[in-house]
Amino acid sequence: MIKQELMTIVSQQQIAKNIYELTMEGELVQEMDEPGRFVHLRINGGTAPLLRRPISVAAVHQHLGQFTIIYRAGGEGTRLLSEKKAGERIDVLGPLGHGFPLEAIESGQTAVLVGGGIGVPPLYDLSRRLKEQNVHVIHVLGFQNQESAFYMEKFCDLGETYMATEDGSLGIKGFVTDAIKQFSVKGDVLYACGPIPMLKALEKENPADRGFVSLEQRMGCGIGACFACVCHPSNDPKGTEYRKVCSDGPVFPIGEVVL
Amino acid sequence: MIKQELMTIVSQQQIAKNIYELTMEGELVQEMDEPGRFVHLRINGGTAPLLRRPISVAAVHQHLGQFTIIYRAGGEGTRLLSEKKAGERIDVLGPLGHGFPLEAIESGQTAVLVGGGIGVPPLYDLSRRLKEQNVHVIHVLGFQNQESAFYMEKFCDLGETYMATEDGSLGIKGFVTDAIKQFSVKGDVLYACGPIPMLKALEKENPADRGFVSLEQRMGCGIGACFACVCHPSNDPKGTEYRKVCSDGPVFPIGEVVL
Amino acid sequence: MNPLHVQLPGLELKNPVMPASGCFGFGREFSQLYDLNQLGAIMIKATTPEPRFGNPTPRVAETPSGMLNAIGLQNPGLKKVISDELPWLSQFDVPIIANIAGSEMEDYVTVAEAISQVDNVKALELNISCPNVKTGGIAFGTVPEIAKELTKKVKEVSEVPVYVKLSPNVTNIVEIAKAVEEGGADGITMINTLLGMKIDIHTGRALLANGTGGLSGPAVKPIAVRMIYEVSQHVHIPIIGMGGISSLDDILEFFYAGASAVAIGTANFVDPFICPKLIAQLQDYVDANGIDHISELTGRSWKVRGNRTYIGS
Amino acid sequence: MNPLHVQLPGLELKNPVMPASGCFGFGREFSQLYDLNQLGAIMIKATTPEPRFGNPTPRVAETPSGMLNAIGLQNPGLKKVISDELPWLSQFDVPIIANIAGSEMEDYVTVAEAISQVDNVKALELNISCPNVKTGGIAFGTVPEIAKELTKKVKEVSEVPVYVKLSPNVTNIVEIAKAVEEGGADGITMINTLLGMKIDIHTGRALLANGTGGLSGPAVKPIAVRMIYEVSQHVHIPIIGMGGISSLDDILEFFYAGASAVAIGTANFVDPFICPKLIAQLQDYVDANGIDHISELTGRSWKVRGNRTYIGS
Ligand SMILES: Cc1cc2nc3c(=O)[nH]c(=O)nc-3n(C[C@H](O)[C@H](O)[C@H](O)COP(=O)(O)OP(=O)(O)OC[C@H]3O[C@@H](n4cnc5c(N)ncnc54)[C@H](O)[C@@H]3O)c2cc1C
Ligand SMILES: Cc1cc2nc3c(=O)[nH]c(=O)nc-3n(C[C@H](O)[C@H](O)[C@H](O)COP(=O)(O)OP(=O)(O)OC[C@H]3O[C@@H](n4cnc5c(N)ncnc54)[C@H](O)[C@@H]3O)c2cc1C
Ligand SMILES: Cc1cc2nc3c(=O)[nH]c(=O)nc-3n(C[C@H](O)[C@H](O)[C@H](O)COP(=O)(O)O)c2cc1C
Ligand SMILES: Cc1cc2nc3c(=O)[nH]c(=O)nc-3n(C[C@H](O)[C@H](O)[C@H](O)COP(=O)(O)O)c2cc1C
Ligand code: FES
Ligand code: FES
Repeated sequence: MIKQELMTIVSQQQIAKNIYELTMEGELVQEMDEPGRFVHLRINGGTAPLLRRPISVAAVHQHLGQFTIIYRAGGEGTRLLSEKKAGERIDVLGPLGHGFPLEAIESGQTAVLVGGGIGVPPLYDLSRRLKEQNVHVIHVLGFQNQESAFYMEKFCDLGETYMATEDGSLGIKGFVTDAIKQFSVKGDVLYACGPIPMLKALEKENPADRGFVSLEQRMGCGIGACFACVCHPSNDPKGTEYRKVCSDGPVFPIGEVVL
Repeated sequence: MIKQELMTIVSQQQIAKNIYELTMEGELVQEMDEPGRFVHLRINGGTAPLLRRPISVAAVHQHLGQFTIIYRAGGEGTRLLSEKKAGERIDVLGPLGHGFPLEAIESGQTAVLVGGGIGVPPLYDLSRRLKEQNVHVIHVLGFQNQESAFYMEKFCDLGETYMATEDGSLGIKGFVTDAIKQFSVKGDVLYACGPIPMLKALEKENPADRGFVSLEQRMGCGIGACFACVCHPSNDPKGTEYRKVCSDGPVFPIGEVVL
Repeated sequence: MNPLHVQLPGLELKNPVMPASGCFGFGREFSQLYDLNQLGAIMIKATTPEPRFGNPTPRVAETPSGMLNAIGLQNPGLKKVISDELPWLSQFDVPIIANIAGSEMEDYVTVAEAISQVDNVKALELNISCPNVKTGGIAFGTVPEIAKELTKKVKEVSEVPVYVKLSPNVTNIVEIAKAVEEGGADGITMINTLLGMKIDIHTGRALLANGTGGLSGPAVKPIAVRMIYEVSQHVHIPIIGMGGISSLDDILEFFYAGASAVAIGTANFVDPFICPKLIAQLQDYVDANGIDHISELTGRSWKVRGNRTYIGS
Repeated sequence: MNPLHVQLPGLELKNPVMPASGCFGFGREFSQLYDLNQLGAIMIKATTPEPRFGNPTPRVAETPSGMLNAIGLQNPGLKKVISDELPWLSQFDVPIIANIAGSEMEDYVTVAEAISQVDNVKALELNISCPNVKTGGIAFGTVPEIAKELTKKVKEVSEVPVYVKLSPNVTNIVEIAKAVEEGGADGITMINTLLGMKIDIHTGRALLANGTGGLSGPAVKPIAVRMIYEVSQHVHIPIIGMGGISSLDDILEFFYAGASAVAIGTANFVDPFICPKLIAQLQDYVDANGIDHISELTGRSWKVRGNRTYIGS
């Protein structure tokens, strides 16, 4: 169920260039079932910044009643968020949307998790859950450069991990699709999150038979009421049918929506 | 000289109902000469609340490079201000305006300081400075009730202090003018700060030959450029002459401006 | 009678607070969060004769204390609204105000005629002011004669009272208000969004795919208050006020300006529980202050004190 | 040439950033804070033929990300501005743009004729849009024919180029802009404030003594950007843009929308050093990004990429 809660910050730290890891505590964590869902954060109580910010759940710690997000401090809202300290409270709405289906893969099979930049965080939660299900996980992660990369060790601990950076400062020089080709990455199910060009490239260069992609879109409500975040389904690319990224997504089976 | 500085909060504490005492540190303190001047505070760096808040200097601690303000947390800006903690920084513009003239009274003479509510704070600084000049000070302070009264001991330490509250919970029941009458308060110079009705009553019931009043007015710039805070001078009450509360005031000789 | 119970043409409102059109869909999503029976009414998303996808994305952008939207009247079309959405909403004991839109006058007439026959639709809200549709839309709300004519035509076919939603993007809103009153409008809702724009600093291009969009949220509140203040002194029909409301104080401000009820738009995105929260706060407020009826507050800013008769009553 | 050096009719600007009229008085107060020689120009407080006290106080109120003002054109009058203020300002090597206002067309003509003869006055800015004066003022800026006629009359007597300051409180700002262009305006400044209102919750009455006031500050920025975007595509004269600017990004946004220079109003109250700060940031920006000339940015949001000719050039 979707809940709204003033959650308490347990810790916040910078883990890469402009990248922050923030852990919060509260009852809302109990609702966090599927990896790949997101929370909608109200940064402060005033009128500016006005809108909530959608951020993926990066890790759930059910036994502690805590969860972690990883985000890039870029604009006004995330910059203010990065200044919050342990003990302060944040208005969290969530969990929202539909995540990565765990049941789409069976134990013993291989999942390929491909992430780019701030698309990487939800894959961490996903990878942990898949591991619990005895799924074999391969990670292919892309970043701008070494400075902006994060959670590399954590991913390595969970499974094979290939990296690509635009400047070659970490892993191979190039994009995640280059890494997939170069290391002949293959699996049963693809799970991907990252910028649209990356997802488009993956639609072509799909290292698995089936797959799921997580989309980003500017949002108003985050719950499906305002029609801000719609996209066209592939079977009606110019028509009046639609999917809402916030409530039908953010995760869609590859091929379901027009990227 | 007027300066703008990011000053560091040294301490903040609640000292009465909705009343806070905040001490800040920085170089700007060196400019704080005359009591009764004010600072213009930017509460946060965003766009809401947008305008600065004018607050009187309540005490200057030159040797420490610190100064203190006392304010009521009422609206959005002062409420946010009251949540700030030691170590945080505030954008201060000041000192602004013209304060209470110390040279208007001679050592050995008697000053009557009359304050109401949040008009009381600047009188504390004034009283200390007058004491230093060997002026005899009498305080007449009015509050709504005991809960909202503050700095009573500090004023008592400096000189005779009479109190009035609307409900009689502290001092006499009534207004400062009632206390002045009841205790036959008299002196050479009156210095007053408080709500307009109080100042008007004092114009009639002046316990001294001469006097000075500090006015409040909604402000834009605080430095004399926007014409938000004007008032009519008494010698041209309906004409085009004017005084600016922010830069000509906030302190005016009694009778100079129309209250 | 509960001091919050408000009667307006066609509408028996438990309380004068309702979600604004386009910010609440058809209620399904919010029904997962709280019981919609608490609401005074529901203004549903604009309905057009045909289904519409609306504008390309991005469709929203944030601005200082406000937001821009260019949804472009996306909706499932008249047929589906009547067959799916309104029946679903009939489970709630809440009057529905159907927001209707179109490109041509005929569109409005078509939708009005059909939708006003649905049981739980207690009033229509003519959206003659949406800045995000290229044809028709905008002009209807800016030319008094056209606004009047449209109101008349819709009134002819509607089974329920008709409220006209005014655009703030005009030189003289009183003129438009009077025109729709003359056209037979039973009430006015105001304001719709102000036409605005944001440019993406990184690309140098408009951030919204549509270029411009409608500005809403706290930023526009002073404009909404001013317009309601002006219009309420010049018409005899009630006003449902909106534009930036996000607190109890804001609701009071809109009543004082001249509104008889209020709608809440953008604030639903900031706090999805805002409507029931403010309804509870308003109830506490009237109880604590011994207010006999909320309508006492309407127009207080311009009513002569001690003289409660005024042109709008 | 320094990429920030901008030439506009009558104006040689060291840089395209200047304080907006009414937010800087006649410069005296700010001169205590920094060297005014840094400014691109100074738009002085509106001058009327006779001295004015303006409206009763309170004259300002805060709103979400904005403020309302109802100063009411307080100024010392034409004589004193010419005898005291302008000579004082002549110590700075900064062009003065004289904002002029009045109740009747004749007032504008009187002020224009006299003030345009003063040496350091390099341009006039016709304030046909102040919402805070009861007579004249508002209508001049909302009726194209009147705006055009006023422009013409002032042009006839002015010794320097004439910029007309547009009101955003209109249905169709392009129409007004074209009208003043036809009337001979050398440039446009926009936007003035939006008519707004705030009600004091404690009294139920307008917070400003004047009732309504002009809304400015970041809240109005999306409206200003939209209007400049529209107008700049339809006139051939340059625009000095304003309305909520408080950062370098804002300045870029206004250029992309179609401005050739910008003015800063309300932000001077929030940060009195904002003008020199933003000028320095803008210089760093053009230097760091190898921008040959700031004018390259003008209208980028609507210019066809790779095709730099556009109607406004
Ligand atoms: C489902 C979903 C999950 C996301 N998960 C993460 C995550 O785990 N980590 C992370 O760093 N980022 C994530 N993002 C992107 C994140 O929402 C934006 O970076 C953030 O909203 C930008 O806010 P700001 O204050 O920095 O920027 P501003 O420019 O101040 O934002 C202004 C407005 O634009 C919106 N906006 C700006 N950029 C984006 C964007 N890329 N996507 C959606 N809205 C945007 C903001 O939400 C806000 O409404 C996710 C986005 C979505 C839709
Ligand atoms: C010269 C001067 C000295 C002052 N000294 C003190 C002091 O020492 N202690 C203290 O508690 N208060 C003082 N005040 C009053 C103080 O400025 C206001 O209480 C404060 O600005 C209210 O801000 P807010 O955020 O609580 O209210 P909001 O309602 O959020 O304020 C909205 C706007 O109105 C203005 N405003 C509201 N009330 C007042 C007011 N009474 N006077 C002027 N502007 C107002 C605010 O500055 C702001 O611009 C002084 C005022 C002036 C003019
Ligand atoms: C995302 C969004 C969609 C909207 N859609 C509609 C609509 O379909 N019909 C309509 O009349 N108004 C629509 N509006 C305008 C609102 O109903 C309301 O008039 C306006 O937003 C001002 O109120 P607010 O500031 O509380 O949001 C929409 C507003 C937003 C923000
Ligand atoms: C206090 C105040 C006084 C103003 N006085 C004038 C004026 O005298 N003449 C004028 O043309 N505009 C006047 N304006 C409008 C500004 O010049 C500017 O157009 C408007 O405020 C929008 O810019 P901003 O958002 O940067 O303030 C005034 C604005 C403010 C806030
Ligand atoms: S963000 Fe409102 S429908 Fe998706
Ligand atoms: S506040 Fe601007 S002149 Fe006084």
